[in-house]
Amino acid sequence: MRCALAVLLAVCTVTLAAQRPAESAQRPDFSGYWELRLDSFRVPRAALTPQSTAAAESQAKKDAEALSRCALIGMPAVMDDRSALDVRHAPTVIGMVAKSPSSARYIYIDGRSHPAADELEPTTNGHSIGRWDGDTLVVDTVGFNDRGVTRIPGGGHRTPASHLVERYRLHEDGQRLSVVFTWEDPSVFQRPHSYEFRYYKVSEISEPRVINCVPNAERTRFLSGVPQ
Amino acid sequence: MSLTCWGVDMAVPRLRVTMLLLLLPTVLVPGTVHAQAPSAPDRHIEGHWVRKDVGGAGNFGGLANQIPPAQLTPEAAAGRGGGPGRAGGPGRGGGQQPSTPNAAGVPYIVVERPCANPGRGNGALLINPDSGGIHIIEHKDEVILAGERGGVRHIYLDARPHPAPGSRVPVNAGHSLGRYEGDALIVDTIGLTPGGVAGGGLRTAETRLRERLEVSPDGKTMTITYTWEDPKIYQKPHTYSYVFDRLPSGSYAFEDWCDAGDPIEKQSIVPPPQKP
Amino acid sequence: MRGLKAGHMRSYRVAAIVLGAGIAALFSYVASAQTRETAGTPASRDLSGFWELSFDSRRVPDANLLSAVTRAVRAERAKRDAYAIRWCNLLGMPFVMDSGRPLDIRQGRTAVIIVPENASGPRYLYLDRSTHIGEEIFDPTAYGDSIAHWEGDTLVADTIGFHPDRGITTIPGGGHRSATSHLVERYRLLQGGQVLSVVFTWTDPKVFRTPHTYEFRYYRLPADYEPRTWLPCDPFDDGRGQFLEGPAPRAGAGGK
Amino acid sequence: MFKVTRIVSCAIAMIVLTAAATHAQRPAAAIAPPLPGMSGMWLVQDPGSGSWAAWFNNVPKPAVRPEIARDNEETEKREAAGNVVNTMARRPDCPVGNLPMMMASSPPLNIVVARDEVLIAAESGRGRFIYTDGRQHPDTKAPSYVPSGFGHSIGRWEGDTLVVDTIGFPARVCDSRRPVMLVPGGGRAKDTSHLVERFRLADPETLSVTFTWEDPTVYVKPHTYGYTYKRIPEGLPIENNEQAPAPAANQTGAK
Repeated sequence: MRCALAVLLAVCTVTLAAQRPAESAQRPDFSGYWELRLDSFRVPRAALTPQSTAAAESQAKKDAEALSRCALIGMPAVMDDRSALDVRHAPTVIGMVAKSPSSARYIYIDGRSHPAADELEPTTNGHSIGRWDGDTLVVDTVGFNDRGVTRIPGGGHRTPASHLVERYRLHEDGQRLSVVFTWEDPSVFQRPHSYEFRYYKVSEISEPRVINCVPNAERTRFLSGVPQ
Repeated sequence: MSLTCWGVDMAVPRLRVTMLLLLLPTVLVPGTVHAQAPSAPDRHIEGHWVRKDVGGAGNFGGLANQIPPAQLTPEAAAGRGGGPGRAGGPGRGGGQQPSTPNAAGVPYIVVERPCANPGRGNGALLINPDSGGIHIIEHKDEVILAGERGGVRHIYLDARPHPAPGSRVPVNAGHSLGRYEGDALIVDTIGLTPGGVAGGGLRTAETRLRERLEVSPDGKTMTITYTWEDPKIYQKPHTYSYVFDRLPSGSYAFEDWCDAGDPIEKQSIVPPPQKP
Repeated sequence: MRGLKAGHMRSYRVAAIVLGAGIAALFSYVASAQTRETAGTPASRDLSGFWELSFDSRRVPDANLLSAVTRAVRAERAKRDAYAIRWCNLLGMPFVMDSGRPLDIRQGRTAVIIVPENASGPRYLYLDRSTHIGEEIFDPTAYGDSIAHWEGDTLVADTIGFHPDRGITTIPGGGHRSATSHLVERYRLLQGGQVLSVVFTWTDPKVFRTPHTYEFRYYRLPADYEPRTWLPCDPFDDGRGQFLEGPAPRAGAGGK
Repeated sequence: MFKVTRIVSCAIAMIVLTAAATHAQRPAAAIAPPLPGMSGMWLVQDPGSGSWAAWFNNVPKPAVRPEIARDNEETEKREAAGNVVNTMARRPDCPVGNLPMMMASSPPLNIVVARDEVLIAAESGRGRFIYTDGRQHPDTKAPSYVPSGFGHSIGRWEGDTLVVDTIGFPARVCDSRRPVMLVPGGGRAKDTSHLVERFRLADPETLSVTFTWEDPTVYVKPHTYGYTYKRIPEGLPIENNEQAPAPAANQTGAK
């Protein structure tokens, strides 16, 4: 399946027209190392559906298992990494890299739409496109799968049906980045669940930049067992 | 409420004394773990220390006057507005001083931003400690100085270099490297935030501070000798010493609780009703 | 106020020191002749280093709480914790052990110091006494009074004397620190000293039905890591205050 | 093992297929501005090597030191004899990533050219960080430096060309077949190696990268080769997040 998609993409290189960068007026540049601190969180409790409440325990166990196996953690855990998030802002795309095992996240701001559902292979980060609302970047994400760490701050979890809207805005002369997350998922939330993180800009990022996570029995015992 | 707040702080030394008295029996009762032959005095700088009023000045002004005045360069003296002053470390921002006495029950607001540390971190008090206790832990790779009234200094002994000049934002504790000369710890510090120095001195991020921490032969006192070097500021190195008393083994660090959200932290005396 | 406070404290302190010094002279022989550094300490019994919690560092089961810890009690505790964060209070235990930034842990002859990278003060585990300061003497604190001893390659730290309200009191897995809390921590190096395991066990007759145990595993950072000494926490930063105290985030708010 | 085989076969298929696309495109005269132009998803082009091994060696042969040449011959013999499976266990201290391999492989590269840093990663993975903020390399000989297979890269713009300087590769990697990272053509990338890359848009859809390796312990003279990459408009990175199987009970991983 993946190979087929890759081959398809390769063939597409000769057929598709060149993509032009979107017009970029004077927009904020979100590039930088962004760090969460203990006063970075405004997370109300989510209004969960009964089925989501009932599934909380099994979902937590599934998340722990994903951790023990070094699975890519995915959204929204990548945005909740305690090591600084590396955000790089180009005219057509914003790249984000977390230290914890995860895919790089790309937010396309070149005017494209989400691919059709049958063309989109779900991922832990989903497919993200952004548009500007004044100086706020509004990012729309669909195409999630249910792998990795699915827990959502405030309650609930990511599913393939989840829809996330994020609003990115700079504060304090560009020294803080506000991201308001709003999740919608009729199987999980009774109503849209919003929370806000405020990241602090830092000048350095600690090395090594990525964690080399290796699954082993001791790790599994620790993450799934009861403390001795 | 104000009294309650004061009570917490002021009760602390009394409790420490009580604690010492309670500890006393443990060394007098035969057969306790401490009943052994006297050993050599403790020359380690690790331990709990409190600054001593060596000359018996009796107040802060007197203590400050014991510091020899810094010999500033003309440029530095002009920049600070004249001759040697008595600048201390960065303060916490005082409130406005009223021109007329407050009415009964109206507290004097003496600190607008209590407990706040919006600048470049703690540690300034540990460059020139005040009367708050300091606590030192020695490890082969790092010595840590922690202050009862806030702040921690990390003194690296692992042969790392100072950061390149200008590569780091200056911080109140600076960047410190240490090494031992016999029992004395020699500390070299740069990268301090600009500010004042005891004895009317000044400092910038380029100013170098050398400290020598040495415990007396009897193990009871520690002298820290400070030497400030900066050709742009000082005609000659500015040197002075502080002396500290060692607190007994078994002492502990007090918690300096300060709640910025409590309005009482801003105020001082509440004038009582006056007799007509 | 600071100056006044310090001045009054000093006079008391000097008196305490004079008396203390006299008493100290009586048992100065207590001081043992040990080497200055910890160079002779076996590596398996030197916890010193820069330690960081990672995304996979926490194993925290749900606590078995007493029925007295109602939803309302938990909500009240959460409110207090938010206040402590809002006003940059000293964090206290157990939050300081998971404050989001690396810890500098240094083991000396007389104590282990645990230094967080924020405005909160350090924590001490005293190695030079085997009993707690009596409750008639010790004023409860956000960190409590911690004494520690070695059992093989495990450092066992015992803490009581907690302040019931100061700082962040919520305990991972549920429950909260109170005046009757008792914490035992077991520190042990794993994987050749690259991982520090700390197993926390809380007991409290007013909070937990059964002892509540959880484990954190800290990863060692490079030896030349430099902790930040400047992380500010400014309770009078208006933007920060509005963020933390403002209306709940909602869709389309844009973080304003 | 299965996963590796699948990825390799997939890679070969892609390279062969994209070969047809290559000669239809020639560099255009117009040069896109460097910042917006280089960001995007890029697929390395192969003129038709037919296999991964042939592709990896399809660059000018480097002049290598005799011991490297001998080691290449022995490695070829071992692989011909069937030693194609890496039997080394993964450990936390194994260096992650492989720069020369990633830049030569068919999983498309995602490039984000931002003001102070350039990200380059294959598919949805996390890869290289190229610092363009003026910083220097760290002391890669310091004990605290943790080498990754991507080394440490700093970059600068020379007109429309991004010049990237990389050092700090690991001396060894956790691969029983090739314990030192290979460089296309038969070279090595290791702790003594120095790489200079020049990234340039030949036209808005074509990225040209020239690689020059220097290492007195490997090469007699600098080893230079180049690759061409084609843009994949609106390409989507594939995520490889197969849940790892539960580890065997006797595999502790603890030292």
